[in-house]
Amino acid sequence: MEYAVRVDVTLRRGIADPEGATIERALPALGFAGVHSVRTGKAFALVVEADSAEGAREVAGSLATRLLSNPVIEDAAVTVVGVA
Amino acid sequence: MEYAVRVDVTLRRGIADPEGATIERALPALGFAGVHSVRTGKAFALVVEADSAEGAREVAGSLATRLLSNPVIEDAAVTVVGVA
Amino acid sequence: MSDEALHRALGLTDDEYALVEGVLHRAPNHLELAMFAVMWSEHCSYKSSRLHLRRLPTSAPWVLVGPGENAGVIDAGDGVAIALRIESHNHPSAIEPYQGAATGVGGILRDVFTMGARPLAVMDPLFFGPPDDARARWLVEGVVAGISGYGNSVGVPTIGGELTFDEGYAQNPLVNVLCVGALPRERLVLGRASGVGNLAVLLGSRTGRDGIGGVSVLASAGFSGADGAASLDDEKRPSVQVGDPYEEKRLIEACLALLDEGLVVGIQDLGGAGLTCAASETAARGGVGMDLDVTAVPLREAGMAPWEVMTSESQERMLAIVRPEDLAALEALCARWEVRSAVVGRVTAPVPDAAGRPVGMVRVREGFDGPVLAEAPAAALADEAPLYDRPRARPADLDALVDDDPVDEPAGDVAAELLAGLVDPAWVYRQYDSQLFLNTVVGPGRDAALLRLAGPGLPASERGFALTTDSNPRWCALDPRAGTALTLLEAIANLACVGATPAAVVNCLNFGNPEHPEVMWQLSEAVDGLAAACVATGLPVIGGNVSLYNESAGRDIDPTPVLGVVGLLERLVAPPPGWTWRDGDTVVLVGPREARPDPFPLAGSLFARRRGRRGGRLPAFDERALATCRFVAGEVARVCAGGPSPVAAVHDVGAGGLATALGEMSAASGVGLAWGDPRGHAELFTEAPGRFVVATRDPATLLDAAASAGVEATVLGVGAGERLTLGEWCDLAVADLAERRASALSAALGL
Amino acid sequence: MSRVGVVVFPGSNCEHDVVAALSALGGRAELVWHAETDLAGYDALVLPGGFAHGDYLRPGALARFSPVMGAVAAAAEDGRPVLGICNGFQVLTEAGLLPGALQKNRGLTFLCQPTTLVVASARSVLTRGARVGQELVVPINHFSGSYVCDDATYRALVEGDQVVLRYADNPNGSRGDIAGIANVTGNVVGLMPHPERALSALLGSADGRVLLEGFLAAADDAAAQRLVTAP
Ligand SMILES: Nc1ncnc2c1ncn2[C@@H]1O[C@H](COP(=O)(O)OP(=O)(O)O)[C@@H](O)[C@H]1O
Ligand SMILES: [Mg+2]
Repeated sequence: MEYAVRVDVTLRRGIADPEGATIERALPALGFAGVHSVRTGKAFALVVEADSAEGAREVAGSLATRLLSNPVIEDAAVTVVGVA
Repeated sequence: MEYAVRVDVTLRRGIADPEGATIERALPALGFAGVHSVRTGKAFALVVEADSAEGAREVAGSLATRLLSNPVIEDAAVTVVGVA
Repeated sequence: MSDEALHRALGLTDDEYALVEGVLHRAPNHLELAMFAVMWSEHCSYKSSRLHLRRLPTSAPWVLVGPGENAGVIDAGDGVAIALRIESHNHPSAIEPYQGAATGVGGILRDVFTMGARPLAVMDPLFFGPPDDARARWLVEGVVAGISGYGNSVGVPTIGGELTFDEGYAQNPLVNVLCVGALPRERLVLGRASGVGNLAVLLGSRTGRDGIGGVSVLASAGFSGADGAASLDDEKRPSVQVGDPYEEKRLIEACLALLDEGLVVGIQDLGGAGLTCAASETAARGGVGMDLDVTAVPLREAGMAPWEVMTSESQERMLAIVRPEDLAALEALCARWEVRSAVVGRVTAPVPDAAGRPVGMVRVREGFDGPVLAEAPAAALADEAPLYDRPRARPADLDALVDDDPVDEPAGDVAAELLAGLVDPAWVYRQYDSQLFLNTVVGPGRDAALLRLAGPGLPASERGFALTTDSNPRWCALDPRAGTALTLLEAIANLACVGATPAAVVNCLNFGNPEHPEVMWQLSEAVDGLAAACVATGLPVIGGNVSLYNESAGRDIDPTPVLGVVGLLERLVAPPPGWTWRDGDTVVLVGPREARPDPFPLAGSLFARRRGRRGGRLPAFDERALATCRFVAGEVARVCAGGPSPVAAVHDVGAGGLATALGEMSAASGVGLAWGDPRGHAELFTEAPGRFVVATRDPATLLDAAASAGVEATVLGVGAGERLTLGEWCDLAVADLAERRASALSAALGL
Repeated sequence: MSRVGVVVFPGSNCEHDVVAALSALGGRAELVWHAETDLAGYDALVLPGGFAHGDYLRPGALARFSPVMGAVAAAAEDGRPVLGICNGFQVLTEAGLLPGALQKNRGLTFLCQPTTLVVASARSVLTRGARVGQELVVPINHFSGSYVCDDATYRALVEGDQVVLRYADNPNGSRGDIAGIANVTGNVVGLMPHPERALSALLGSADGRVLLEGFLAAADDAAAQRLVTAP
């Protein structure tokens, strides 16, 4: 079976996010005064061949921590979106 | 009210995704043979002050198309995750 | 945990704790303990190496600022001064290669613009494990991307470096960064607080829980008997520093503008040990005290404890000392550059100690006039860490190693060996902006980088300066004293290739665990070797950095002193000769053909190392080689000044020996050479610095000039054809040389 | 003589180089801070290279909202020469003053290296002094220099003679080897290579001169034109 999976990689709490902070600083001038706490992250969409959704989650989880993120500064979350 | 919102920015269909392609090429060597169709994107988490979830979605939607994505090459999707 | 266990967990020994009590005449509280722990760490206090570093010669008439300040500064002529500094970011880069390397660049830039100099260029000596390993590749790609990402974006070109692969660095890569800056002489400032009542203003980023390394044990549940590390909750885990080149760029522009306008009386970057270090160093240098309001520090995260604020290593911050009447102007200028500024303290008068001597005190308060949370003499924090003369012992296995001379190593396939030595690091340096400021005459990829002495805000000048970084762990493992001296010679030879006369040295001493007597012996020997070579060449050491505890799986790295040397040119109006010879050029070896007393030994060579042979004896520092360097530098300088010289191409004989130098030049030229009589593989691969391959269209003049300078010169042949032929030993197509050289690195990295 | 304004965003870094280069060619160039909203005093504008606003989000994404950009658009509209170099090109596309977008290089690394450019049109304010087909060695220095646009835009660019420079050997995956484009009227030009870095043999190439000299001539023309039409 083929599963559509998404992996979200976000900076761990406490880790500085200069990109998010810079975007946030620019917002008032653009008229978005009521927006704050901007954090940036990466998202990956992939298709995983596996016997079950659980299997797909496992493969993607290992991929997420080994390749798509550096656990020292990032958290990775895996969502099995459905059958591809 | 403050709403937690996420904005997902993905490359438009037909626009090359060299990053996704590079990850995909590296996968077999790492033992991830059954993974393919990797696409990369960006995700933003933000907090929006608004009267309603609908209001928050609107603000974030305008932010997403005006600033967070470049419509020439990217699509943006807004999700109101909940009350912050 | 008990307070006793606490100081150990913070990295202070029982004796050091007793010293702190002696300084304070009481037991330190936890905040004070944290401040002493970071300031007396190896990283900040150089407590294991300082005694040795004192043996380095540091003065020369042209030295404006020697070691001890944030960067060394020399007079470069025409009213321009050059600031130079080197540092390591080895351990952070092993954990998070991108950010580790990026923040290494950020830190070294701050050391340079702190002096009032605009950072003009960076160099990055890098050492990794063999690239056939996935982790090594991850490190290489991450480190290079980090230097590229930060350096390019902050707007400082990276103009050279080194790239070494060796299994000794597999677990412990070395990431050193050097920065050079230039300033109009009169803008020179020192990191000094003065003027009682002046304000301490923190500029730049907010403070977060970044890089609160060793002291993070303080986070462990109020020291209530719980075991430190294990009970660290996730939320408070010490975090990796993230660099923000955009913040740094604005900080550079704002600080240089503040200095131009005379709005600060002293300024200092925040590096290791953060605010504690900046406050105690500026106060100690100025002989004054400083009160800091810990609640005035802008924070990135809520709920930070005073010890966290005082020891945070958040990046992109500076501490400026400002007269109160200049504060408004400073704030306006910072606002223009969108740089945050906050008054966090003020300069206080020294107070008499028990013996009546004035002592500047650093006091941490809660509110400007609020309760004092910590109080300690600035000088005790900054300068009075105990100095250790740690036991030294010559490694027991060294004799056996030295006896295992690779003289008997058979030639093998010389052509294959030559090809294996051709690696162009272009994949690395293409990722670096190497041209900003329109002053790069020779960028990365040749023997040394060569720049015009020009940059924004500098007085006009036709002068030039050159930079190189060099190291040779293969030599230093065999004989750290001779190896380090020869490394300096190699650097001088590299500078000679672009016509520069060496002017000053900085060093980054990357060594293993100083608690191993063998490592301390290596360090001490290396320092003596450098000192002797500096005396022999008349060069001052104007700065340095020591990185210890570099070990992989319990094995210390080979001693890796990295030298950065800056050289000067009086006139730079034409590019120096490159590596390329033309059809018909005569190719000459300039310098002694028998480079070592023992003809052509292979000890310490790349050739021997590739065959697993690490032993043998190194030659001594050779005065003839120095004379050769001077001769070549003089000829090339004439070319750069727009004058005539018989030199049409030049390259020094470095790693990989004569075979590699000829291979590189022939590949760059696209023109071959037939050299009839190499005396064997040892002559082709022997390594001894201070020899050059020179191509000339006027061999008679070149040979005459060499002879009258007392320099040996041997004609090897005439550039021609499409093959590089070295006697019976090797016959290769020039196109194959070029192809191998161009693709070797990406192939090795699997790209 | 004309006055050229070189716009400085926080994070720009080639502004001093551009001023030095234009001055070396006899032009009169001055830095203009991005908060400026009145550019009436300038006959031509340059958006220099660098990392405006840190290049956060996307190169040019935040810079396009800098206060100065309204006046830049007005200058473009009234026909004054506007040149975006590297990051400046990225800003111009984000601002919609030039079509298309610039994506990460094909090889996913930053590239700093000499490139050979082929002049594809001599109709723009940058290439008016050059010959179509002429080869110029000019360095690139970018991470996001791969030009992308949809088919219709590409056709329009080609048909409108708006492609001004192409790479002889495409380093970054740009569509149609595009290194630089102009707007329909040829007064707004963006290019990824850095002509100011190719001003003398001492620095490796002098091929950027013909481009910047053309631009200065266009600025002089604009100044003369403005004198004539000034109220
Ligand atoms: N990590 C790096 N970053 C930038 N430039 C590098 C790097 N490694 C090597 N280079 C450049 O490549 C060239 C060759 O380096 P190297 O072989 O160490 O020179 P040499 O043997 O003459 O000291 C030099 O110009 C050097 O600056
Ligand atoms: Mg060399």
